[in-house]
Amino acid sequence: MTNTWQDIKNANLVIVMGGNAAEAHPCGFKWVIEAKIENGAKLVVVDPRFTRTASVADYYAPIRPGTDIAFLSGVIRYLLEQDAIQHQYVRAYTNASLVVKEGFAFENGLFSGYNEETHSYDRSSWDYELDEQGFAKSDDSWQHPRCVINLLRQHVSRYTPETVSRICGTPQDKFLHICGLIAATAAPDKAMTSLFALGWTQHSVGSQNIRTMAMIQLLLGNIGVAGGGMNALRGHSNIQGLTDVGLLSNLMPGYLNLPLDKETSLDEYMKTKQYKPLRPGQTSYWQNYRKFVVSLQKAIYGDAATQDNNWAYDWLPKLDVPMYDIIRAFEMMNNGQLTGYICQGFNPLQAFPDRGKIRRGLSKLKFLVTMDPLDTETSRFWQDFGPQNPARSAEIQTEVFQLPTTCFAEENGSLVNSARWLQWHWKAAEAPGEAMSDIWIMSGIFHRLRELYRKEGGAFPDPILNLTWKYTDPVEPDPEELAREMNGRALADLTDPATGAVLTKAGTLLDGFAQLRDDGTTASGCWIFSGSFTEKGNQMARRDATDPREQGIAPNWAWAWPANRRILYNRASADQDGKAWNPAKPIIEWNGSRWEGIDVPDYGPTVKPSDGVGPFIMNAEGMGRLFARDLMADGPFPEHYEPLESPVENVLHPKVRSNPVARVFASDRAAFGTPQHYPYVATTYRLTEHFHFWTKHALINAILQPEEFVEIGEVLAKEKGIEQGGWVKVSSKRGEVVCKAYVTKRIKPLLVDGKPTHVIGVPLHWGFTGQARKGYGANTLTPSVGDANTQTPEFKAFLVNVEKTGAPAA
Amino acid sequence: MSDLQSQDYVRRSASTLTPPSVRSHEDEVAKLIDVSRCIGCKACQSACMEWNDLRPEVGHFEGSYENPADLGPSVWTLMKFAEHENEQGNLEWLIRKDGCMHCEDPGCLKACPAPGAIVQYANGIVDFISDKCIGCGYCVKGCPFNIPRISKQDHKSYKCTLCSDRVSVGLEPACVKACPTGAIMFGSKTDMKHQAAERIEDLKSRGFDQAGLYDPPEVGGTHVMYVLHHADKPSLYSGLPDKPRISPVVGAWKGFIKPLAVAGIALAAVGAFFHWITAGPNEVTEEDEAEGERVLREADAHEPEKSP
Amino acid sequence: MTRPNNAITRYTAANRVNHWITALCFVLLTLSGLAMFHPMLFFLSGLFGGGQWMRAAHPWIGIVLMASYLGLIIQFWRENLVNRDDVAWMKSIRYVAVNDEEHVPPVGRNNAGQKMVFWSMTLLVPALFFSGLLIWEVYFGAATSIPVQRVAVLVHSLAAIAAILVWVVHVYAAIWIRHSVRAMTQGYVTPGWAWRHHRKWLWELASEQHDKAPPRKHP
Amino acid sequence: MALTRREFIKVTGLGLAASSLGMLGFGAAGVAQAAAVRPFKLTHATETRNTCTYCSVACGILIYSMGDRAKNARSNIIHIEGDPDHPVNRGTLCPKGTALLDVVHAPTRLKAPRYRPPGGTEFKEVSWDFALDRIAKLMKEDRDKHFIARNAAGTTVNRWTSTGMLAASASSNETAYLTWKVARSLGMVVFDNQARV
Repeated sequence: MTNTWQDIKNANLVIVMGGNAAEAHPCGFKWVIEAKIENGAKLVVVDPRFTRTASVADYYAPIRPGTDIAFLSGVIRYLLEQDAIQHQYVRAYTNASLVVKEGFAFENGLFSGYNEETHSYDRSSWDYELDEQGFAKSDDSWQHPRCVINLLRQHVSRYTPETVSRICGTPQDKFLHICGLIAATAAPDKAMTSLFALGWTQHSVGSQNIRTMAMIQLLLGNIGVAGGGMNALRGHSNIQGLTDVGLLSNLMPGYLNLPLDKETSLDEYMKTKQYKPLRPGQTSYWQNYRKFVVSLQKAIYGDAATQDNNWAYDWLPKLDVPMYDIIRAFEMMNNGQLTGYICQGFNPLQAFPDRGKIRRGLSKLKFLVTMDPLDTETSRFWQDFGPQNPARSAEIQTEVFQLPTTCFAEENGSLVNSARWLQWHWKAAEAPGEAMSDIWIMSGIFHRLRELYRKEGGAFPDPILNLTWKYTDPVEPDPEELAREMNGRALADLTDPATGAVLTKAGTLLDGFAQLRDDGTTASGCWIFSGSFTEKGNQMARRDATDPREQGIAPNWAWAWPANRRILYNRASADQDGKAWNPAKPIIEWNGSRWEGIDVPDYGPTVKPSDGVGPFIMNAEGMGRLFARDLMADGPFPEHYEPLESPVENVLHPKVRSNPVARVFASDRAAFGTPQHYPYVATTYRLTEHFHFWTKHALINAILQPEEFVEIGEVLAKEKGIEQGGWVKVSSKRGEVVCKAYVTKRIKPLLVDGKPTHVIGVPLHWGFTGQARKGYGANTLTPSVGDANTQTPEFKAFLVNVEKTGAPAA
Repeated sequence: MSDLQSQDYVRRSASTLTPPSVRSHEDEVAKLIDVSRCIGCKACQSACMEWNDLRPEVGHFEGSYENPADLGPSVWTLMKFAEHENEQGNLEWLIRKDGCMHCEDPGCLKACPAPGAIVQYANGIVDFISDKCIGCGYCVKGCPFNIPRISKQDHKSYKCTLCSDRVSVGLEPACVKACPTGAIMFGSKTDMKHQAAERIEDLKSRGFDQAGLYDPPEVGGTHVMYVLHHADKPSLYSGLPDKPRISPVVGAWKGFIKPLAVAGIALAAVGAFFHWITAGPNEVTEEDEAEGERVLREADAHEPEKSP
Repeated sequence: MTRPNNAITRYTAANRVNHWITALCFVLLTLSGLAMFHPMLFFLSGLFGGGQWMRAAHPWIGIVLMASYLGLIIQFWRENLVNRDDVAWMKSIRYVAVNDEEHVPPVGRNNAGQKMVFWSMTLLVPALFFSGLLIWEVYFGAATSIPVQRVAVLVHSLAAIAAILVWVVHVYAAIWIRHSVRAMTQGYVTPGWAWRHHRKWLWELASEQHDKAPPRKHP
Repeated sequence: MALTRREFIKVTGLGLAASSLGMLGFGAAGVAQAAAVRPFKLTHATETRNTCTYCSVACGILIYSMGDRAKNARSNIIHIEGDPDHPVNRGTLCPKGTALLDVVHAPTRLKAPRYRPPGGTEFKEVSWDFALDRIAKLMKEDRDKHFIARNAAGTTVNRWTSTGMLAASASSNETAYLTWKVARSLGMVVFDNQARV
């Protein structure tokens, strides 16, 4: 989220698309209701199903799963046609005026540089035309045919209301009504907020779904302002934190990239990181990248990381492929390339696409370790549970360790919420039985390994032997100590380079990442968390809920990264002169000598407005990008591609039907179904009564939604003779689910390219352990397809067939 | 007796005692359910089960999101879902939290034969006092909203207590506290009516001309009220009664028949007594005996061989 | 059992046992029913070990009553068939009330009043039984709709009140007409009793002695 | 109500049973409350502040446990409800959050390490030492066998691709950081979390 949960109440229009906020985030959704009641806001919902969010919406429109880009590109076209954009903002704060290189092109569904063999793009043409000093050329008059705004205008010109309706199945009048509501927020003092979640990410074009809305928000001047922003409603309680701390195959803490094979040295690595400003005078904050990397290495390897060994750069593993994500991991498993797998609080047998493939993969492992408070399906993948898990135990040679862990109530620590707040929590009771904390278990494994390497030697033991482990209790390090390590401290007296005066004494905890150095005198395990645990104490444990002007900032409640900033890009909430676009809800304003307001400025606190420094300080051009340059794998502009499994052709460019650079392994492609056999569009989702596969272990939640079912529209049900609450078999090319049918008015057939298209809803909560009734799990049906940029599986649009069937034998 | 004084009961089932009435200034409480803000998430149901330590059986999918399938002795509140297509052809998903309405004039209390098994506190809460409940099920018949349910385990009647245990220590009910969107609010009845009026105004501005408050006067008003977008048709919301009233059948039974019958029986007994006093017992006289013997003797004479 | 030599059997042992089972059930049901009917009388629940026990026992006693009363119907329905004498008896009810039986036409084994008791109970007991089943929460709580149960409970209470009124009349009559109680406890009446209250019956008995068991046989 | 029964006893120092109090006509409020309204169950429970474990709205919660943390008392969580001070949830919780108690006490909470040998049909309980020793041994065996110090081009890459790990998405940052340190020091690259699903 760029903004806070409470800030949603400042919106004038809330659009929920690509998510179901009321069901997935009820307590955050209260701020939508608050916006409606206190701010007179309207709520618009665009969703294949009439969801519980839609039940309180002012306006609802249906859409075919996987066609959001077409819808949103149509909105962009409408805004540009009607000139309903916030001109001042767009000109000053976005790259609308910058001129794109000659050679950039888009034809027949492909951008320039496509390589058909590797299914990837050479993205060199997707950039600005630079002048002699290396700065991007700009045409403020917007006359240049290759300036971004004109290229965009041209790109979206195909998305007329007729085309949008033809692709999405959304009736034109509903589409245009929503366009009108959105356009109204182009006024400088009006804001729209976009709330989305996995309904946008879980597509082969997931990243571009989000980008398209971000572009709309930039055109409307809604980024950085109160009640605006792009608000990704994240799933798990600390998925933000796990990402922040870099627990992804290609990341290190604080969004630093893990080195690639070709980056043979630290200097080589730095070349592609410390972005030079692309416009004169811009901040381009990533220029500090080296400080973050060196401080991280000092935190991890301590004294063993020295200038001489390049701060232990070689001890970092290097990547030969962009990502070892989950889809690749299970592909490797199926190919016999993985020996062991450790699932810490994770249930891939339920969570990952194509359940059959997951089960087959796990069966090929030599060993599997699960660490969980609950008895997960994954830890019992080898056991026969009937049709819901038809495993042949005797044939499965995997050794399985099921390790019991503590849960939230039994440990101290911090979690990062969707709004980037780090909140500390306290232990309330001991764990049951012999359950132990993940920290204890990870330490236990590590110490044993270290001991083995010390005794026996083995493959490259250096990083293992030199890992810092200076904790008071090495067996189970105190979370507070770990938090301090992430915050970072001075390793030597930090002096002012100009005066030589000591600014920070050696050993002191740092106040923020601005103090980090690249000379090995500072250590910080996660630079963006710097400031969370200072000499003043644990900032994450702060509990002052005071909220100036009740604008939804609460700056002294816990701590938010970066630098306790609550609204990202908040410089953009003020105009070029530093005055708030919306005088009623200013966030920061220029008072003549510095930026002041209710939030920490996302900007140099004393940088004058007249200096012309852009508000998007992490970007090299300092601007919001309507044209993404080479930073997206599948194009600098979003384009509508059909899901990999789709009932129709791509009406825009039949030859390029789906995302040409989506992640698809050959074996997975063979498991795609065709509309002839699988004529209906299915989409998976959560219900508000459950949280993924955990709450079926909680009796109350099992009572509230006890049994697996699918949602089918009345028209299709009638066609297929399916009764309310009757049994159906839903099948894809990958598997079948036998469950009950919820025949509903809330899903209506959509008229797509002249043909009625039926959508089937598949909630995903049931498995074969826990208190609820046994179920097959939605991932029995889903295809193994990854988004081109993030490899997120395409759970939200695929093909199935449905038939009436009898009740299974009890 | 101490019950009556301390708890400020204003009504007590099957009671021959008049509740103390001098403490008349206690604020009445009310729960306001604004269905236009309700997202049907069932947090209220969940909180109710958690706080009150209720765990009904894990059921089945029954063709809607309604789970469990019905209110029950351990299901004190239940979200009800109705898919309604309005005149414009647009879908409205009308979701309503069902449960005890805490009537000002409670039909359950009227019908209850067990003294003190159902009480109404001065704050308006209608509460079932389990140890006094005899499990007859009369409250079920008395309720105009079909709320109380009798347990098959202990044969006692159960329903929402409005978390009287929480309210008595100054907290709001569990469902109210949990409700993520503020669709359930709690406060004095006056404040809740005021809040409702604001909400109704907002709904009217959003095109719901018939928005209104459901506080049915037929049962003297309720301490659980609804803000409805279609207050003209409460029955759209999964059968919320348009005009709830204590059934006239129950009214007759618990109303005039009760005293009339007791009086009638007493009168009959008294009448008999006075008849005894005035007419006296009807004794067999010596003459009767003689006559009787004579008849038998004459009969015997016809059959002398049978005589003893 | 001592009895005078001239005793006439009015009720056989089977008759009496059946009657008193019925009577006991009826009294218990009246007590528990009234306890549940009017709060003033709820104290009667104490006789049953408290409200819950009373509520649980009442329907079971009802079943026994129904079965038992069926026995009474089988045993007594013939002698309670209405005839012309009953009309005449009713016409002279005012003489009945003041014990002036010389002005009351002679009646058979049962007079119209007794028949009315019999037939009203024959109507009321099944009405109570069936309406009772409908409101027997434990087993039939979900069998019918609540509106049906509401009517049932009304029918049940009205029928019960009627039955209690009939019962009051019945009991008082038994006390008022001296030695009636003995007829139902020891089974016999004296010829004088029969002469006074059921003259035709006495005549019948006398005439029937030709082919039937003598009336004075030990009951 | 001025005094609860409990307070009354405390104040007067009388160790009277509830029934005798009632008979004496004292402390009617407390007695009646106990007789009619269910006793408020949190009166002396220990309150601990925490964060809901499910989604990333990160609602503040209050965990109530039995026992005052005295040496001989083992805390048992009896109730969880929303933290009214929390700026986002303001005391509210969703149907999952309100039922957190049931996940803490789920019958399927794991209580001891369990092991399933190759081809086995059942789990058996094992000691922590057995489990961790065996895991470390298996990891080392595989790492020593498959660790890639240099790629085909001879560049130092120091990666281990044949054992992977999925990190928890509900564990704390501190756990995550420690896990990251351990995994990366081993050179592990098949390393992911739940961000996408």
